[in-house]
Amino acid sequence: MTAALIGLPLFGATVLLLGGRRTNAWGHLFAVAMSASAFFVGVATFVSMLGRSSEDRAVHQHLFDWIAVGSFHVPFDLQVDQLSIAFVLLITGVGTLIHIYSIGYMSHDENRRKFFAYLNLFVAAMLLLVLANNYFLLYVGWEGVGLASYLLISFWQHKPSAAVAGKKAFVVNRVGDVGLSLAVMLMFVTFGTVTFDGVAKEASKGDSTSLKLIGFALLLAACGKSAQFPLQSWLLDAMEGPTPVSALIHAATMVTAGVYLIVRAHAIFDLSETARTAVVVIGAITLLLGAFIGTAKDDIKKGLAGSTMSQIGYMILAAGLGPVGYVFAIFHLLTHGMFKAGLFLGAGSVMHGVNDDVNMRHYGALRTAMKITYVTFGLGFLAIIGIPPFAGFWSKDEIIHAAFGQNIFIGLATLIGAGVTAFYMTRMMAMTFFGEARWEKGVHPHESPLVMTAPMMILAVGSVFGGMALKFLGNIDSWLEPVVGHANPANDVSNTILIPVTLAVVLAGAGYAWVTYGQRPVPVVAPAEVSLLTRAARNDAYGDAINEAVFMRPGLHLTRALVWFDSKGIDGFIAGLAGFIAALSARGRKIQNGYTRSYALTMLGGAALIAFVLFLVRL
Amino acid sequence: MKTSIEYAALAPIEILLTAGVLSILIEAFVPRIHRRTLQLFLVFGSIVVAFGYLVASATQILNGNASVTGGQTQGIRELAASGSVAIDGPGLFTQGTLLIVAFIGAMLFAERSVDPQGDAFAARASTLPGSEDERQFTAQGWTQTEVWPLFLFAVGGMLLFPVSNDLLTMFVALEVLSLPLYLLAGMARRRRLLSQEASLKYFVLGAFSSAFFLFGSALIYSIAGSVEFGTIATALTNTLQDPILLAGIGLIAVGLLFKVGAVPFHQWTPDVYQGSPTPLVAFMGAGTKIAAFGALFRTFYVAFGGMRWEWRPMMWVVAILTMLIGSILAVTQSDIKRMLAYSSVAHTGFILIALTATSPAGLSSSLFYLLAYGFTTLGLFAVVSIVRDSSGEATHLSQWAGLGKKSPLVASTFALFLFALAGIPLTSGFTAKFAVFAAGVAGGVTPLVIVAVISSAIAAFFYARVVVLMFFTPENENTADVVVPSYFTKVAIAVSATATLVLGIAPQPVLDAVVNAGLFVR
Amino acid sequence: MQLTTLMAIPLIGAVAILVLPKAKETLIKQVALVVSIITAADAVRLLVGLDTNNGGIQLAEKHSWIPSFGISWSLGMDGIAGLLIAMATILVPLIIIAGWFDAEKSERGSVKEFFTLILLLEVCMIGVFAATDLFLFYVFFEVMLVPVYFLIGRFGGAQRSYAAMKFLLYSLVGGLFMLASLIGVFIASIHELGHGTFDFTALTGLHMDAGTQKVLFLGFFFAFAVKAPMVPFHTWLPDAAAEATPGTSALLVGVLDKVGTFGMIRYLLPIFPDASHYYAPFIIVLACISIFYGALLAIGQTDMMRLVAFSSVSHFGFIVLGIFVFTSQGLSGSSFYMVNHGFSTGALFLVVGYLASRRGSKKISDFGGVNKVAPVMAGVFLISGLSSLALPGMSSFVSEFLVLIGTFSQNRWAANIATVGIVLAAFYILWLYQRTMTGEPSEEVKSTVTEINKRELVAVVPALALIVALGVFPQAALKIINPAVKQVQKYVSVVDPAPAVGAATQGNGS
Amino acid sequence: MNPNNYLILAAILFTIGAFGVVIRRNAIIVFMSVEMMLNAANLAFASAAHTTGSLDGQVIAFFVMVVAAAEVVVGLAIIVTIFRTRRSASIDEANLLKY
Repeated sequence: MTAALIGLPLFGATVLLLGGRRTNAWGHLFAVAMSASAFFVGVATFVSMLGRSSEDRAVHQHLFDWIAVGSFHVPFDLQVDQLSIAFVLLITGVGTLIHIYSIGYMSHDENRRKFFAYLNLFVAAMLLLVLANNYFLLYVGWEGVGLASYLLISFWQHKPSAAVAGKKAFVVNRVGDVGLSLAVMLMFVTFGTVTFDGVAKEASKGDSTSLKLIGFALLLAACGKSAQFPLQSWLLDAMEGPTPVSALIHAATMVTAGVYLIVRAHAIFDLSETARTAVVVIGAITLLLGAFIGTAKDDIKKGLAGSTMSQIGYMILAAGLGPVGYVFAIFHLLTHGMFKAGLFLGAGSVMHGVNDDVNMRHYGALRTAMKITYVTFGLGFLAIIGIPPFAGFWSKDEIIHAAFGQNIFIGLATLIGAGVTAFYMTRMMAMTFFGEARWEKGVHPHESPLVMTAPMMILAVGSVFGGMALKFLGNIDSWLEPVVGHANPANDVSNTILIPVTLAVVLAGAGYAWVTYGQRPVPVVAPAEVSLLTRAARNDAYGDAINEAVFMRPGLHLTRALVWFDSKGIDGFIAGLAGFIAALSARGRKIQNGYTRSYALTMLGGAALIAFVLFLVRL
Repeated sequence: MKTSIEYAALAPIEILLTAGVLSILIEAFVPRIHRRTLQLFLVFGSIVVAFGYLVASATQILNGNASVTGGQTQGIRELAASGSVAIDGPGLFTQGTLLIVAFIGAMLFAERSVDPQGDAFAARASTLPGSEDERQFTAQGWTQTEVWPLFLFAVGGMLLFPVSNDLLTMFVALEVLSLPLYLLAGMARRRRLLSQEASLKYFVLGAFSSAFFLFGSALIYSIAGSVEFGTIATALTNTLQDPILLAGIGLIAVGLLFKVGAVPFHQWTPDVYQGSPTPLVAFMGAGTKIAAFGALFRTFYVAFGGMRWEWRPMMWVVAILTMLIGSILAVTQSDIKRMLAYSSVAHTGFILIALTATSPAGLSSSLFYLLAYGFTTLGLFAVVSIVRDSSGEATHLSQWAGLGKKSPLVASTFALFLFALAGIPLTSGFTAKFAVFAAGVAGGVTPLVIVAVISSAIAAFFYARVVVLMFFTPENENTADVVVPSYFTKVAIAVSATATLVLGIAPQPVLDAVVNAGLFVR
Repeated sequence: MQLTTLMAIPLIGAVAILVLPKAKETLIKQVALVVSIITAADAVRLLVGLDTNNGGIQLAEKHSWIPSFGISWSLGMDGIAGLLIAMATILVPLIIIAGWFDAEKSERGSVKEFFTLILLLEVCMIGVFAATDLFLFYVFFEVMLVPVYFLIGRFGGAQRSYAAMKFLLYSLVGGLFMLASLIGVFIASIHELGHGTFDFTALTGLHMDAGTQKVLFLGFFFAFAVKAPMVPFHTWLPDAAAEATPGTSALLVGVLDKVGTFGMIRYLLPIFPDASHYYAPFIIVLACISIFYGALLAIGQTDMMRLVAFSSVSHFGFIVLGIFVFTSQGLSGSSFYMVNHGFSTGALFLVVGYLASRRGSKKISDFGGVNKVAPVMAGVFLISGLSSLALPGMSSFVSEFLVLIGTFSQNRWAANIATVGIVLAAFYILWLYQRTMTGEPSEEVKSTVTEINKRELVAVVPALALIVALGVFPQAALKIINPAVKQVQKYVSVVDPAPAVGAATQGNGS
Repeated sequence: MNPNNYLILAAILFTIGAFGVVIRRNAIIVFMSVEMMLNAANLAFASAAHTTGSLDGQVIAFFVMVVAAAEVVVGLAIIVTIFRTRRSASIDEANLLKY
């Protein structure tokens, strides 16, 4: 059952990749079928879980012993518990929708089959990530999604920018993976096991240092995968990939893996105050940074990417709040999965309509041209900025609330974040759908085909009702309780005050954006003379510049130096040695000067030498 | 002591020397046309008979009075000719090796189809190089059969050298083996100026060194009152500290080290190897070294064995110098014969390790080494003698470029011999090296072994370089040709190659033999 | 006699080819291929037959060879040797298929010669891993050089003589110092047992004093470090690998270099336990340096072959690291690593070779956009690359992580440093891919680089398939390795450190 | 008188001979110097025979003379050939073989 979840999409990927051109004709449909059937399996599992009492809802499946060396035992075991199933549904559900969407979006690409193979591969890897029952197996899914993301970002390999972006994503993720490896090693040497349950059971016995270190290592891993500060730079470049990819991987699912990891490892974080604080700080920084970047982007996808960063910042922050936050982190993760995917698909649909132009300054007044897109995007917009009763409101508000409960500054950070989010989303909305048309000539915006709009509509529904559904029908906090422990919101700031305040901030941000971009005409070319802040925001807050200056350039210099050293230093030394002997030889030959008498003299000298040594010994 | 001459025990030597006398008579009385055939019969016959006699007596005496002491068969112990000749295991083994070398050497001497003008020796040594009558003699296809008596006497001397048990006999043997070689060195058919120069240098320096040897013997005699090794050994034990004695040892060492070509008494080697006729170099390079080392070991183990602590340091110095200088100077050589000469110096150094170890293992390992080295040397120079261009042997390395393409078989055989010299496993050279090094470490001269390792590393370079030339470098216009020799050379090469491989792959029987050969008789 | 038979098969094949007429090239190739396949099959049969509860030497056979030096023709294998032999023998047919036309290209060597040398090399490869007599090991260790020397020098590229010479001299020098130590061991055995011996089991029983061990250890280690190759004794490898034919490079790096690391596990640790412990810290440092140095130089290369070679330097750093932390994870990881690295680097060399032979250049800058003209080629290249950067799901990941975790439990700092190496690995591989495969293809690339053909595919796919299979079911290999590793741990008398808290109960710690 | 003086004299002669070989260019004289060294040895033998009271030394002297004679034959043969070829008895002119 559980294995089938992973097996189906994996099978799909294998068939499409090995099948080659033969599968071109039906490949995409096959992939959709695989993903969809995975979704249905997920649903079935979910239903069967509902049928059981909350204690024994979790299902474990032992496949085989993966690695067993000395005391290092890693079973190839899967586990479906309340947390995993949430992800399973999100991944397969949104995943399937995006598969369908891609049929339309990629219809003209000659490599469409490959694209769907990669999508399936991604779904499989992501499912393995959330279904593994130990950290080491999780690692496999963890890098698996990294690979899929690499392949999909650089899907249009003929574009150098895409190729570079893919590589960058993988390498930066590898930096995060270092964290995960270290975490696994630390767990092994501290607890002697790397299974979730095992670690959770032993955690209490662990000394604070190890716990702290494990926490930090996990956080590093999360930063890499979830594009958190300081490893955020890759996400914006990742937008080079086809838009469905951005929607699925870089908005809905993969980038949230970091949140999953931290929640999964709650046993560690529960016990380490320091680690939690670190998580909160990182989350806070990123949510502001991302939002900040979002404000100045003219590239619609990059704008959304910035927003993704900041939204995940919220989740991370929530996860850092400890037991009170875990639930809300996941809650926001799920809602965000829906509306952000919707927004990205909308953006994709827009680009589809304007010949893949991503510059919002060339948009405007599209609401007439593409109504469905406008509506669905708009609903997503309302959801993300957190207007009640849309999805975002429920989850984000909870986080802000919990944040205030933790610490006033964190609370303020989340609050400001909400405001900025409202600002840049409104800006995006305004620049894209309102104002006068600023279309390039030869561009005739048109609505996308149904195969693309249908998923958008479904996701729009999600962005409207998702929040309420999860909160009231699914009553998510009690659902997750067996996994993440009980949340007891001991809170001095009551929601009754907080909600209005938040709303006010949000509206203020939105209003300001509307005034600036909705009312006044938007220049077609981005104004050059802008405030330092705007410039910083446009340059992703100089994240790349810093990487460039701190890692790349010194690294390349070091490399060059070493290459020189290798040939001149090491090899040179050896060559020098050989040369020295050759020189000795060349000199020594001269002693052999051909004169018999000098040979005789040498012999005399030799005799003297011998005599000398003999007498020397005697003394 | 009763004066007696055990003719039986001395038979091999006697056979060879008698053969030498006979072959002079042949030169004197047999018409030219028949000489060669007769000489060849005489030479090969005498060698074979001598060898058979040697083997027979060796086994017979072994079975007879092989006294087992200390788990090791002491081998044969007999003093012949009133104690001036020692017939013992090592001696017999050396003689056997020498006879094999002589046999193969003789085959190379007899080769006359590689050089269109005849064999490797001048039609008339007495004629002036480039003179009219030289041209005539050559044109008439005359060849010198005088080489055979000289050859036989040289062999006789070699046989006597390692078994001579007193300094006088040793001196005489030394001269008997050297004088013919001095002459033969000057008899090359081509490049006669070089040949004569080689002969002159070899002679002058040889005589010089033997004078050292003789004066050394005189000094020893003045102390010990006898030149007989046994007596010397006993006499010396009470007069260890006498300076005259040390001087004597030193001078004798000079004489013998010259013959084995140890630094700093090696300088004749490159010139003589390069100038002399190649068959002679093959025979002399192998034979002299074997005989001289036999003598060297006997002198220093038997006569001066009691004072090893006096002379070992001296040998340390010589060994180190020999190994390093030999291999270093070889690196930049451009003439193949000269390069091999330097490498022979380096190998002398390796065997000196065994000498310095002064142990039974040292002795036996050196015996094995000499046998292996003998075969390899013969093979190497046999191949050199068939790689020729219009002007004779092509000894310049550049002419060996691309030889592997022209004649894969010959080139690979040569490569095999080179690998043996370099000490690649599964060749005789490696087994020999291993035996000697092991003896060295066991004998407490590990530093020497380290030096040996380093110099082998250096040596590997110039052996490999020849392989590179032959196999990896494309052939050019002045690449030499490989002439097809008669069966003499073919068999010689084949035998040497086989021996090189067998001694590398299945050396056990020979190793047993050298161990069973036991120690020197005192 | 089973192992002797195994060695006899390729030997007979070589002789058969020798007697075949030079002109019958196809026949020669077919013979070589068939023989190598039979060998591989037999090797796998033996491997499967191994008793996985027994960590000692199995299939042992012993025939006296040179009694005076206590040398015997004794063969046998434990799990590690068995896997390596299987790996080597499986690689050979792939090499033969891949290099089907390499011999014709050389104006010097003939097809006949090429395949004879390959088969002779295979004999030596089996022998060097199967030998249980130190001297026999040394013999194969040295004799191996000769065929490789000719393979590089006769069939290599422009700089072949230089590369061949460099390779030979480096290895010979290493071997000579090993010879010195070898003799030392021999003498030591004489002193202790009264009679000299080279028998592995007997030697492990010696009680050499620490001083002697330390000295003798160095000779062996030097030889192995040159072979392995560890910084700073590595400079011969890039040249050799770059000049040799792809097949030769694959064998050279994939199998021959393993002799060094195999020697460390099989001989250094068991025979010189004290010295191993004494030198371990230095060697660990050296290994970490190798990891970084190799990776950084790989990044700096402009020639694909050299890049792969330097990546191997980095990989060997990991292997050595795992060996000298003495933990079961480290040792098993390293042993497993040797096998995986053989396949992955082998595949990588072959694919790079395909590209180079098409484009007529190994320069990275001469490529680009290959993915567009030859997608399958690019795909195979990527998979090989991913296996080289130890992507989870590939066997190389398992081994690399085992090495890391084994190191971590013994020496945290080394592990931390080494872990960073995996980032660099990702960088140099993906950067190589980016520069060669992505972008718009240049005219030259369009005209020269054709899609990978069936034969070439057949040559690499099995290796990659094995990598994936072993990545999912590593236990298949590990359960063969583990007992052997336990044995090694016994020799160095090391027990895995227990976890800080609880859970030590599960699993069999030491 | 002290028999050691003979030894000393012999040593002196030997040294003169040795240096003769090194210093003189003319092959004949070089050769005579060698003979001188041999005779120095003979003197040593003879005197030693006297001191040790065994006749061996004197017998040896005779042996040495014979050997020396043989050496003369060979030596002169070689030197004469060289002389005829090069029209000079200078030993230094024969240095084609070197390095």
